[in-house]
Amino acid sequence: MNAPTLPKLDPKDFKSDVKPIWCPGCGDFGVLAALTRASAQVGRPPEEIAVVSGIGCSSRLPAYTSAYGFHGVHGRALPFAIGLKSARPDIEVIAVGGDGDGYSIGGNHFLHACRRNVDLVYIVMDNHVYGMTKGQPSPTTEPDWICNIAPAGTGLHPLNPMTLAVAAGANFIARGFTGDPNGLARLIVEAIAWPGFAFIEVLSPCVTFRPEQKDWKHAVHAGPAEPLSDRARAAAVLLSDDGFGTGIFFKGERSRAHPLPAASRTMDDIERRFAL
Amino acid sequence: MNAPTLPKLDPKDFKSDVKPIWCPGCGDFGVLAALTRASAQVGRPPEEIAVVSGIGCSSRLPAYTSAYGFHGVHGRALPFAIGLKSARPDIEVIAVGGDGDGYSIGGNHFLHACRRNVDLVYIVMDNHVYGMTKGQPSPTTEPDWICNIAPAGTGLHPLNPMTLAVAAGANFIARGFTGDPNGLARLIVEAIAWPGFAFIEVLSPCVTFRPEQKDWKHAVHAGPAEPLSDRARAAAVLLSDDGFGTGIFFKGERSRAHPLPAASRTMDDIERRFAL
Amino acid sequence: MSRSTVAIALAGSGGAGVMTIGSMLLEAAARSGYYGLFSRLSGPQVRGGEAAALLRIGTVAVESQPDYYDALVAIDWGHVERFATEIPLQATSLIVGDPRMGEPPEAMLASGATLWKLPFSEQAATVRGGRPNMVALGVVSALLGLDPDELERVVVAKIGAKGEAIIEASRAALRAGRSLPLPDGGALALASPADPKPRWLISGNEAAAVGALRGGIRFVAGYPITPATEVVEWLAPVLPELGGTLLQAEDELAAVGMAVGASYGGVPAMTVTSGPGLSLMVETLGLAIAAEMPLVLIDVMRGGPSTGIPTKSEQSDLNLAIYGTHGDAPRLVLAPVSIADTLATTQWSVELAEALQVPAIVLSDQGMGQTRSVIDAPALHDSPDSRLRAGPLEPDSYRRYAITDSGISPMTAPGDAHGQWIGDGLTHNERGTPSSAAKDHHAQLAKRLRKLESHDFGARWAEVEGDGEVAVITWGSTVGPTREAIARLVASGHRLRHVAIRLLAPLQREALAAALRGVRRVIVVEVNQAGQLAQYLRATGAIPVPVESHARPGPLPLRPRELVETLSRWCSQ
Amino acid sequence: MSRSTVAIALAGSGGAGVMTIGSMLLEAAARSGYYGLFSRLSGPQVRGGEAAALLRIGTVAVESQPDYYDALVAIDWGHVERFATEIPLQATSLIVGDPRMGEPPEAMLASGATLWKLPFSEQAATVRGGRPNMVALGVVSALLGLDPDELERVVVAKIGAKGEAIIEASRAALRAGRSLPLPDGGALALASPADPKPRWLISGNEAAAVGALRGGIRFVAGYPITPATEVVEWLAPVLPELGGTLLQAEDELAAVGMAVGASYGGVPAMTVTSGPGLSLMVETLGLAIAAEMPLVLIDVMRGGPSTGIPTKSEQSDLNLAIYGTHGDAPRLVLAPVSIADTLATTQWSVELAEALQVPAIVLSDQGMGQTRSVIDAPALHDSPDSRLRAGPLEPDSYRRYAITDSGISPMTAPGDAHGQWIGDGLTHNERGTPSSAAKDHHAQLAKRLRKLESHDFGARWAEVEGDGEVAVITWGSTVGPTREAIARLVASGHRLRHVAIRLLAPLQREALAAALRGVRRVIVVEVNQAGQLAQYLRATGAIPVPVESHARPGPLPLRPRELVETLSRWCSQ
Ligand SMILES: Cc1ncc(C[n+]2csc(CCOP(=O)(O)OP(=O)(O)O)c2C)c(N)n1
Ligand SMILES: Cc1ncc(C[n+]2csc(CCOP(=O)(O)OP(=O)(O)O)c2C)c(N)n1
Ligand code: SF4
Ligand code: SF4
Ligand SMILES: [Mg+2]
Ligand SMILES: [Mg+2]
Repeated sequence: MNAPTLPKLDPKDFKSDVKPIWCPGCGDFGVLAALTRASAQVGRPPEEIAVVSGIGCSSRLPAYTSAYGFHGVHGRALPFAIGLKSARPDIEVIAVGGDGDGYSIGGNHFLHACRRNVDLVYIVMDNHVYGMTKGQPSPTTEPDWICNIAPAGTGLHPLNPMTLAVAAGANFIARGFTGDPNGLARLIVEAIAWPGFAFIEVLSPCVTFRPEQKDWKHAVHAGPAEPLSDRARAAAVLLSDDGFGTGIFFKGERSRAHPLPAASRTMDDIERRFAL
Repeated sequence: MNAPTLPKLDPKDFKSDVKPIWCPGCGDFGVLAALTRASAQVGRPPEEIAVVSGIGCSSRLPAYTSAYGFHGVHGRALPFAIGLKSARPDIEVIAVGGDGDGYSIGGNHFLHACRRNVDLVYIVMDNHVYGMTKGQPSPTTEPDWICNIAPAGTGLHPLNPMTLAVAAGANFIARGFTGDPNGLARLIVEAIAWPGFAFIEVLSPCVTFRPEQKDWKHAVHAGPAEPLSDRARAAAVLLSDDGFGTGIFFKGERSRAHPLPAASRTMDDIERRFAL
Repeated sequence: MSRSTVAIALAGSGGAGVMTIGSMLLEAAARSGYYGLFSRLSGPQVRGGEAAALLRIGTVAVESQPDYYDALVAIDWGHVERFATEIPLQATSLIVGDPRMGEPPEAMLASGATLWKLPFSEQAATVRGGRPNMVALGVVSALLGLDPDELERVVVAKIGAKGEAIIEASRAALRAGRSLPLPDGGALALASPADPKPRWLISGNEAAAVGALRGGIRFVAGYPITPATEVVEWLAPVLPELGGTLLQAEDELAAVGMAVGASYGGVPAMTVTSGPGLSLMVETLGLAIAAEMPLVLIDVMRGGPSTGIPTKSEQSDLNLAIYGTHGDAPRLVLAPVSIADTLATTQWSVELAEALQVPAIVLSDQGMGQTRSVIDAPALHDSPDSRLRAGPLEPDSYRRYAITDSGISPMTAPGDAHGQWIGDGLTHNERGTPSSAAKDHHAQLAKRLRKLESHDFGARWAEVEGDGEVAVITWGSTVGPTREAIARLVASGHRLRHVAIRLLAPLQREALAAALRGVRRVIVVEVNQAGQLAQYLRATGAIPVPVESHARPGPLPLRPRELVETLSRWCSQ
Repeated sequence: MSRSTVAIALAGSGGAGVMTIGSMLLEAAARSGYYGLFSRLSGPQVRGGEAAALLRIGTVAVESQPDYYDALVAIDWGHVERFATEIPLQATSLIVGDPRMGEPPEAMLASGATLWKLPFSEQAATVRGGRPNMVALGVVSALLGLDPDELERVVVAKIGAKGEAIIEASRAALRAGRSLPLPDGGALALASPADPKPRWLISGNEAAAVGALRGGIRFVAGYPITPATEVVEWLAPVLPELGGTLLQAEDELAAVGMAVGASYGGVPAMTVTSGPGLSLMVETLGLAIAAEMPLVLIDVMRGGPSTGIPTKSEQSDLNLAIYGTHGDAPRLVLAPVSIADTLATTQWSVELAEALQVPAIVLSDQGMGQTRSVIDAPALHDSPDSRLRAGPLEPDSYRRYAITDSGISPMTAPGDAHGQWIGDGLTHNERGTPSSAAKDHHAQLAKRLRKLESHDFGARWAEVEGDGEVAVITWGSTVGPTREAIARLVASGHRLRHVAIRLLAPLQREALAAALRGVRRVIVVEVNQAGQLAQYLRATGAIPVPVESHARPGPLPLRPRELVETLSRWCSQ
């Protein structure tokens, strides 16, 4: 795949000329930076990459890359990514989006993508809020966060997406922080290399609706020294985790989904069964 | 609620005269028996109970009871149940359905019902197959089970619904077996009594499309002696579970959702803010 | 006198084996050179319960359910009365039953049909391992005058795997049946078939699957739903053999999303569902329309609304197919005019979806999808790739949504150098970049409408037959019975035109006007409550005379006699 | 000469504070006795970027965007050119800007408007803590001749919480603005308002929320979506105060499901969304129709299809509202004819949904929903419970879907003894038990149609105004501009009728025919591509003359002058 004649790639080869609509200081800039750096490192040209997303501030990311891609409907990035990767296993498929897109309306596809273990990377820019619709709680929002739609807080148990991923069968699970785009880029490179469904939860502050998240830079710390490979242990670790450890938490043993089979029969063959 | 003048209730008070469409020997008969027994034990009359479901063989259950209820659309039993219970906290709401209904198309509502922790009981009749549509794999189907739509098996990681429930915040998690309707009835009674969202996964054989499940009666065994109350430990136990232990696995500390607030203002009051 | 068509219903409890003998009978008739239809009835139980095999066999192609059954043959009478409205009988019909198995239901005897009692079970008992259904098959084959050797060959082929003893028992039971006295002296004997052309035995659902493959579909995602599941189940083992992929999705939202993803990858893609699934898919359908993604969506319609009657037929999803999704979102909607046509129409849908970069919805229904039919073998022909693919590109030159006269813009796929584009459901400019400018919104909306309105769909938009100043318009599964009704009316001196519309959207206004030139009155025949096609035709303003409607809901199929009555009354108004 | 209406656009970069002064201006005008509209423009950025406050103020109720803005006042010119099509100017308009902040865009100067340069920033700098936007507010208030004391009271009330120093600075900046020379000698001065009636200042989204509460809604589930979120956000603190419940669902599938569940519990229930959410809801909408569940669904329409233009208006969800879901599924569809009417129409929708046991879809749009308007205070009146509740019941007697003449069957709720029933989307009999019998299917379909078709909706189905042999039909947000256009045409000697349809489905065919009696020509005006209402009216066959259509997509609002041109040309054809 990596034609040896390819010129060396630079992160800026993976940036488009479309100006992000993001607020100045939005965490998602860091993810864009990390993704373009990781892509340059992986070494496949932009036309062999597809970045697909749902709807939300974070889901605007594909247009800011020079790759192929799709900005679809809210919550459905993963089915699109799975269809694309299954039909075109030769393309590097990266799904991206927000916590609302991925864990609220898209929660079911997330579970089933973990089970299905198609060889793609899913990056969630988690800011514990719906940014695009101007500040409602997402599944990862703290139960006591006050906003217009939940004037007394939601009172709900925040979702623990990494635990769900390990329980549902994801094959690579990591947490990154947009304040450290190089670290995040390294996670993305490893996720691409690892077979099966790789999930990266990224702490990506919303400076507009959750300005207190600017403090996340003080809260993050190194996660596990070594990724776990036992699901039960990983689940227990993740359930008692403080939510700010970064690094790779889990690497599973599931193998890469099979490439497309070559055609082995003709239509003529197949239709013969109907002939009288 | 339990008016002392109520005549003693009998399981048959909770049965309707509608003849089940189920195949002879279907596991779901045992769930119906358990539910009517449990209802009689709880002691609330049928008109104070609502049994709601989605679509599938198992989801036909509401009409076979004499309670209120709803046989809605595929996968949406839980939103309906949550809306009903939130609007009418005085009614006992029991959601029922199958593994396809609850974990495939309805998977997202399952996750979010666990988080939301509304005080209701959710009973899934898991037969590891889509019975109603005549034999396709569900999320809990073994990866090597052969059928028309998956002639080489799905190869997919089966979902572990009880682990998901514990990770997502369910407050009561148990497994029952339809071959033991009395044991199952006891679980249902406890689930009703426990505050918050109570989830009962029921092994309920499909004798028609999974005849080998008749052997489940030999596989089931007693589960944990005492329910756990620590989510991380419960998740680890459930992830290494063989899938056949019955009993209560987890009881959480989350409290019952608040009853409806009493009206504290009038419309007149509220509208005043618009007046110039 | 021998007949050119005969209709037989075989009934009994689940387990009595009526479906088995029904399919043997059809296959034997087919191999003897006849055409035919075979559909199934069953009770509400998931498995078991009452069942009936409905057959219509003829010397020429059969495309409609019969007016009446010439014979109802029951192995036993357990709850067969529940089928009374679905197995209409008349005074000339025959009810054949085993007196040991009880009395035929009142509702059925009320037709005045002749009751002929035959000892199926007793006769079966004379053979070791003999079963009453095989005895009944012997009786029926004799009634129809089918070649006993052909029938035995079919029986042997179908149960061959079960071993010699069972084959022998079946053969003997069959003969025992044939030896019973014929009830009515050969009144049901079929005329000899014409010289048989090469033919296929296929269901509408299978025909849709084959048509999709011929059209080039190599990716399918679906979620099980009655009565569409078989399309996907049939494709499951076949697609990998053709280098394609099939995924069972977690729900219909995912299924349609996966198909759009594969289509973005450059691979013709399809999803298959029934009404409830189509309802769930309309959001992503709108995305595919806005982002101009080729996509085929088969809807095998059933009784609606909501869960409705999953196992029975209706034509009530037309509104949703044409109007489903928010915003202005023109798309292709097609309906096969017969089971045989399901293959060609599905194939054409793939070609059109690819050529026009738009979703094509194919409306089949339970009746067409789950009925097995003998059809003339379709010539083998695979469609060429009709997607307009961009040639080699200069850097920074590609505009995915370039405004063109045709409304069609060349398309790239991942891997094509310098062809990168980001699909988007947001209003966008020619490059695909989001824009909320009125000029971009108008230009792209107009482009998407233009590519549909200006395409030359040729003559395949409809089947236009007959002449006269009154016209009947039909679609889908109402075409067959209407054809038959019109043939009878014409035979009795009426003059009627028949327009069976295959391409429902975009409506071919000019071609339709031409087909109706000189017509004074128009009636639209369909199986739904609202008269959905009639309303749609009125909405378009394409029909110069007032559009009248003969519409009634399912689940009963339209029968020619119902139409003969309606149309002859209508013609003489 | 003073004017009865004036239109002002205030523009600048995000942070310049144009929205603040826009809302102060509107409130000061309102408190001085004027009517007015206030809407907002902003760039594609999530926050910040260019912004504009659009105001129209008048001595009588204002229900339409203006033809042109009389003045565009810019604090600075950062990307204001992007609003060129949304802030139309003409030669008589005034562009007011601060020369220090750059030059006005060419696109805007091309209108021929007079440029008046004022040193907002310099003037602001003369006041400690003074801001240019307050200076501009002073200028504009002087231009319009607004009472300075009223304005100061509003300013003080709005920024009171920020402390005395800021209040003082604002006041001083305001006065500094008022002291600048007026550019055109009072040409924009407003006439004195009539004696003010009690009035409200409210947005369409708020009016919908209040109408729902008045109608009796006590359960709301929603999922955030622009431009509908504010309805739910406004209700969030209020519903618990009224003993009700509000849930933010995980998606729209859940939101509508929760609402149906609450409605089953006997509590009037609602969900609120925009196009993409409505697309996701149509499966459960069909369930609610089949199971006869009262339900209110508000769709605040935006540009479509797909994600479209989320922040701008269009009337393109009509098709989906009328036809969305598989199967035959008649429902109520209503559209308010003005922002003020949003309250009453939503309230009526609750009454109708409850009385007819069917979902009612209320079609608002971004323009109506997010525009703040000064309206006459609606009289306080809460709706009575209109659900037909079953009285005390005998055991085993209750038939939930009893066939009645009206099509309405008494309903019970959990807790009612002997009233148990199982709601079902499967075709069912009178008890609610699943049935696939044609007679049950036909009877229940007919019942559900009958209850809608035979209900007496009275005179509220539409606003019918004027006479003449030509008629204009409108709905929703096209009503206001059409009214204004017709008034002008009538003033110039034309005779036109105007029918603004509030109840879109079921269409009141007889009342509509009566309203159009004697009419020779009919044109339907709407903001979508296909002419969706025109097509629907044709489909119903209710209009005796050919239905003509003036339709064009959003996102630009319809302005009276566009219609005056179209209609005067049309009238003289
Ligand atoms: C079907 C549908 N429902 C709702 C919306 C409105 N919507 C757009 S983005 C969004 C949430 C975004 O939150 P998240 O995914 O966390 O992204 P963020 O903006 O925080 O990056 C919602 C609810 C939509 N576009 N489509
Ligand atoms: C939207 C929608 N999609 C698909 C179906 C078809 N369908 C009916 S039941 C069912 C699966 C049932 O499986 P499960 O929930 O496990 O129930 P079981 O029959 O096994 O008890 C499916 C796919 C449907 N009714 N609606
Ligand atoms: S609103 Fe929040 S998430 Fe959205 S762009 Fe701004 S900072 Fe980022
Ligand atoms: S098909 Fe299976 S699940 Fe359905 S009724 Fe029969 S045994 Fe039960
Ligand atoms: Mg977010
Ligand atoms: Mg199941």
